[in-house]
Amino acid sequence: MEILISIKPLLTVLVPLLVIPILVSSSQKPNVREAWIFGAGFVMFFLVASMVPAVLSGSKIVFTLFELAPGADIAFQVDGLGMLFALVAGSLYIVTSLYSIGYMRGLKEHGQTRFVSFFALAISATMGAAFSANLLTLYLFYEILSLATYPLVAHHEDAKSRISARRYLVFILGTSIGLVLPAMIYCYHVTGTLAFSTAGIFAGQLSKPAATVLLLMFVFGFAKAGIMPFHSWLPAAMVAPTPVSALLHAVAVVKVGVFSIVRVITGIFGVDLLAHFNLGVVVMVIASFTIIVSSCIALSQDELKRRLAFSTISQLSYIVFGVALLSPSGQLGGVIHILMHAFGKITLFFCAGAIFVATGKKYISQMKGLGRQMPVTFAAFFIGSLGVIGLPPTGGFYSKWNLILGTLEAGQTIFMVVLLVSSFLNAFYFLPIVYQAFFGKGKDDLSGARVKIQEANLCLVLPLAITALASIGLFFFPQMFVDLITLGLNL
Amino acid sequence: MKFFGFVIVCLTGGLLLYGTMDLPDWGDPGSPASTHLSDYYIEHIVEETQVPNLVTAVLADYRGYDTMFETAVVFCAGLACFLLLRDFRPKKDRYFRHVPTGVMLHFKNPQTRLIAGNEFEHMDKDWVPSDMIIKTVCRILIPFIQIYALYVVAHGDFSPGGGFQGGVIFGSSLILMAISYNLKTLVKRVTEKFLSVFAALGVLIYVGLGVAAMLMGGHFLDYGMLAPLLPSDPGHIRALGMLGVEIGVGIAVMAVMVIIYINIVSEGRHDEGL
Amino acid sequence: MNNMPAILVLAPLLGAFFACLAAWIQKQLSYYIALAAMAVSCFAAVSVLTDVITSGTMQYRMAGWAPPMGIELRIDLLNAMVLVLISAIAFVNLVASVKNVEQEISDRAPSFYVMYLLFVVGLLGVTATGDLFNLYVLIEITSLTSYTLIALGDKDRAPLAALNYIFIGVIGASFYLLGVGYLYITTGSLNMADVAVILKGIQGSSAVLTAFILCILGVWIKMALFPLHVWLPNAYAFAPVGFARVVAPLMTKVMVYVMVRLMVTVFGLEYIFETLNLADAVVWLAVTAILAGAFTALFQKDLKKMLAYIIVCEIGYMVGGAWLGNSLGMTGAILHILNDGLMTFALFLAVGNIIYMRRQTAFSDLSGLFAAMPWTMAGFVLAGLSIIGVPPTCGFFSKWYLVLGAFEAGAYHFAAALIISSLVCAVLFFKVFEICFFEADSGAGDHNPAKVITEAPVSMLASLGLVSVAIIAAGIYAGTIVDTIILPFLQ
Amino acid sequence: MSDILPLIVAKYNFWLYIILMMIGLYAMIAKNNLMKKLVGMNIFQTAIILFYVSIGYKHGATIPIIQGGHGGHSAHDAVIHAADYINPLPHVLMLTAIVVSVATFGVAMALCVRIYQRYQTLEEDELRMRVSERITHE
Repeated sequence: MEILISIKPLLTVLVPLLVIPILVSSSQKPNVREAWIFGAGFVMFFLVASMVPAVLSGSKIVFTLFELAPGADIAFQVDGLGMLFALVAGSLYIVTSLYSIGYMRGLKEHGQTRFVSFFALAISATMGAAFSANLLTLYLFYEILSLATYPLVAHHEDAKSRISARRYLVFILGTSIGLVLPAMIYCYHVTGTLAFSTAGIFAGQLSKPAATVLLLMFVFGFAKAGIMPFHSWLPAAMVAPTPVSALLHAVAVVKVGVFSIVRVITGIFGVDLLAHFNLGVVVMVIASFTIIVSSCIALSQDELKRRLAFSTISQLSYIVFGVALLSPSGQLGGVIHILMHAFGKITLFFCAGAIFVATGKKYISQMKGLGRQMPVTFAAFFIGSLGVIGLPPTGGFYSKWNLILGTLEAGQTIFMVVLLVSSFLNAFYFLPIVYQAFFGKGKDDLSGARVKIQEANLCLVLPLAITALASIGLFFFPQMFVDLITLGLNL
Repeated sequence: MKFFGFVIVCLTGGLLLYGTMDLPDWGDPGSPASTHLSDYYIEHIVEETQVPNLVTAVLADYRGYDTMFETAVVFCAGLACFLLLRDFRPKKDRYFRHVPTGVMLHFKNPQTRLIAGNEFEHMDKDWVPSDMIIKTVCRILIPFIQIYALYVVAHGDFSPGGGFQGGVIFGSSLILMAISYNLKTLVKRVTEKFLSVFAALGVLIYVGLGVAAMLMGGHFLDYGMLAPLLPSDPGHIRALGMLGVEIGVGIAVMAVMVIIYINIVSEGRHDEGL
Repeated sequence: MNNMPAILVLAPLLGAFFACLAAWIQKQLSYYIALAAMAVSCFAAVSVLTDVITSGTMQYRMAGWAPPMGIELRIDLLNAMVLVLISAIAFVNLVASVKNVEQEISDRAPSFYVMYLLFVVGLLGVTATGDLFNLYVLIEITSLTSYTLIALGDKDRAPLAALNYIFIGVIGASFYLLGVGYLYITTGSLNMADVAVILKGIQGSSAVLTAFILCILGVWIKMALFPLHVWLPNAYAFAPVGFARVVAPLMTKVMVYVMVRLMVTVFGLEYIFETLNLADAVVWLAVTAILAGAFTALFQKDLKKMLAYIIVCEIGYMVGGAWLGNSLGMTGAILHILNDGLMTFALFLAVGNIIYMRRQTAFSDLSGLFAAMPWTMAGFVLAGLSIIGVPPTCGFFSKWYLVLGAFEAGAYHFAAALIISSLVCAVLFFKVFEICFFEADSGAGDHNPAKVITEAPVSMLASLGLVSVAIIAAGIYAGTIVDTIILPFLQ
Repeated sequence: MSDILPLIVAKYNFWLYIILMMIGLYAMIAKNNLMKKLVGMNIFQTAIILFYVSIGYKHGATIPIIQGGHGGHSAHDAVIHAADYINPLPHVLMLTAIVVSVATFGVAMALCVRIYQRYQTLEEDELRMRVSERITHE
């Protein structure tokens, strides 16, 4: 494998960071401010994209920033896995920026400059996490991301957001300091390195009980992944403005949590070690539990964003589940679900936000018949649902397919049942919404009069249409991403 | 608290006594303390500095750096008393005595002024007429005390004495004046500005000598380097340097003693008090 | 001959007396003299540090006498670093505090500056000296000045707090003096290096043990290690803020330095960890200190008090780290001297700004601060995160070494205490952040919900900004600091 | 017992000073009146000073002022024996320590005056009461 030294990963992280002072100084001129955001978004995306060919050709791009101690430095590395994640986050950032303009202006939110600044900080941290070369760097960006999203969750500055923000912080910061930090330092103490390597870093220095404890500390410690019982921050964090929920709580933040777990399983422990101790099953049990229980909870939620949140929790566990299968197809299915779920879920959140801006409705029970008023939105919602459930013609099908294949490969037939059951549950909590929206009768249109089409403004509709179409596109062209994952995980 | 204190005292005392077990006997000429540095000082000081009083030599030369900070500590104490207690607000209740008649006047408003010139005297509330005998004796004594103080400073090199001792004696002569007459008499003669300038100046003489040595190319406080500046034979130069330093110390200590006294007895008002 | 080590101490000393004289001419002059003196000292400290890094330990013979006879300044990597820290903080604080001093003690500001300079002289002298008794004299200068300056604070309670501090401080200093007495009786010398050589031959002596215990106890009292900390919270909370800012970060840190110096240079680590069996007990004491400090801080209702207890907690970090008995722990402790100095300074700078604008620091007075003083709060948040130990702030990296050292020594209770205190600090700081963020400023009035920015003067903000940058820089370059300063020192 | 007695006799100076020190320390901790505490502090420090000074003593030696050392040339004439003079160093150190203790005492006195001005008492329990009264009043 060829190793290239390049400053590009650092630049990718720095671009959104450097644009923050400009955003702050142009707070009186919203248009200028928004232009800068797009500029930064595109520059960042092109930087990421420019590294794709190199990564696809099997090279690895590295850049070391600072050395703390041997084996533990602040360093970047771009491999297939990180590239996949960076592509997802980078492309969706641009779309979300467009969406948030429509949303924030549509609702005349306060503190928009603060909002976009911390948004940029959050995306910078996400990129950093994607390109981390070792656990220390990953932890660094993980923490920055936690703190950058705090003001976003607390955006409304009222009692409800105060409680939610507090819960968010207690779970995220508490677990990362209380579990990940000691586990990480212990790893360093044992091995003297924290750099990711597909063979794992332990090389037989770990007994089974120690490995189990460490693994559990990591899996629960990265609470952004929403593994139960550390999931309840996510529904609470839905008080944030919808763009935050969309990008951060469907894509960036939660996926960083899952991504960290994937990194730990594949890069720190290594597949062989876990297979040797048979620890994959432990993680799978935890993930399965989360999948089923949160799906059931999602069924009972009436607030759309909360239902989406619980759905997210269960979908995140798919990824963890897939990686913990330790079989090639399972890992492929799990990791590619990062991509597929991101596009599906962000579409759903965009729709929820668009509905709220256009009609002020938050609850599913109020949405009967709304599909005739907002056909584009609900069509997108339908596509997004299909993606999350895992039905063709959306990319979600591809990941679900591989996951099920993986369970068969690993010989874990019981867990296949889990996947199937949860898919049914997914269908149960999404499809009725769409059905009711198009064919149900709301209170207002008892008269049967023809409803006027009344979509939200273009800034809102365009992004959700784009992501919905992308979701379908991924069904037909997943090959590049499959290659990235295969390279990244050495499958 | 009493029991707690007792326990602490017992523990500390026990530790200290335990420590004495391995200490050399009292007055043992062979103990490390009496041989290692001590022998060097006793045998080499006169040769190196021409100062027969070893304590002065070690104090002002070998450990002159320590002594400089010691003087700074004294300065600190004076400044601390000033900072903590000095009160510039005039006192509300004031008493005046009409000197020819001995009548006392009590003013409750600080703004009130007396027009008559020298006939009135600002008084303490619990004023007692000063005793003739005490006044006279002190008046005679104070100059002698002060001369003695100067002698102690100047003779620190050869006999017991030095800047600290001399300074304290000088300061106490001034305090004696305040006690035998009253505080106002002292404050009138030795103003606050005078004292504070002298306190700083005294330490400054010390540090200045050291810096001068440094400017002449030596180490800080290396009096030997002052030879070109002082009219003396090179052998004596360290002794002269020490004398200069002792004078500085004396000035500072004298001023600070008086500052502390004045501030504490008058609660910072500099008008009434002992 | 390089006179820089002497100049470093003498510049503020001379400055103090000139400032005292100048005050009789023009009050303002004394401030500028103080500023100039500190600038010179700062410059000298930096030049000494670079010299020591390039050409090794510096010795400066006071009055030209060779070491055991005369007093020497002995500056190696450790104290060079601490000297830079002290002079830099003292200088920056002088810039930042001029307005606070005007506000709090306007009528005797010149005397304040004189005292302030003498305090700094004491700290610098303590750090630079190579003589045990000289150390005592200089400790007394710092103590005497700090008693006085603390008493200038809160009119009602500061004198009492200061008097308590005197009693305990005198006991501490006297213990140290007694310890030096025992050392002198057994070795006949006062020079640290000389004493260390002689001590190697008489390690079994009960007198040496007593001397060691007395010295260390004395230093512990002065640094306020739990349970000898009772004087600290009141003293620091009631002190005038211009002084609290410099005494809080520096006084305890310098005492930790003295402890490290006594352990490493005078008594020798071999003696402490191999001949004596105290290390375990001391680490447990440190654990208690950390937990007690952190949990007592939870119950405080005033920002200054809370910070004071956090200092108590941080002292536990350093003492525990130094007594772990391995070089990682010692590295962490030494690094934490630097880092904690910076963090505490930044926190108190922010507190000073708040006091300047609001006069009060009770939690109930902090509402709406994020809106009113965004820059001050940005610095405060950064310092708070550093105390919590979030990367890339410097607090994380010293914690890293401390936990690593704890693992290596098998002191898992110490590692646990560090993690728990981080969590408690997170609770503490986010409690404050919440109050400042969510609760609207009652003073601003309801009719004017638009946020009025009432920031502190530029000089104060610039200082805070500078220290914030230093916090990040110390974090990023933690590896460099360890490699160039701490590890060479320990070898 | 027979071992300890000669030990005490040989080092009785230390024992005396330690007892004195402990008296001072006890007063500092246990006394209620601030002035008494200050007096205890002084006793404590004075005991340390005595402790140090006693280190300097040597059997059969005199004060450390060299006989006939004045004048520069006479030093060469008479050979100086270290055993004839006591150790000057502890005296030097204690001169410093005395000054420090005086300075500390001065500052402490000034603080006492301040406290008395404010609270009209120097008894610790009463002070505590008045401070807490003041806080509850607010």
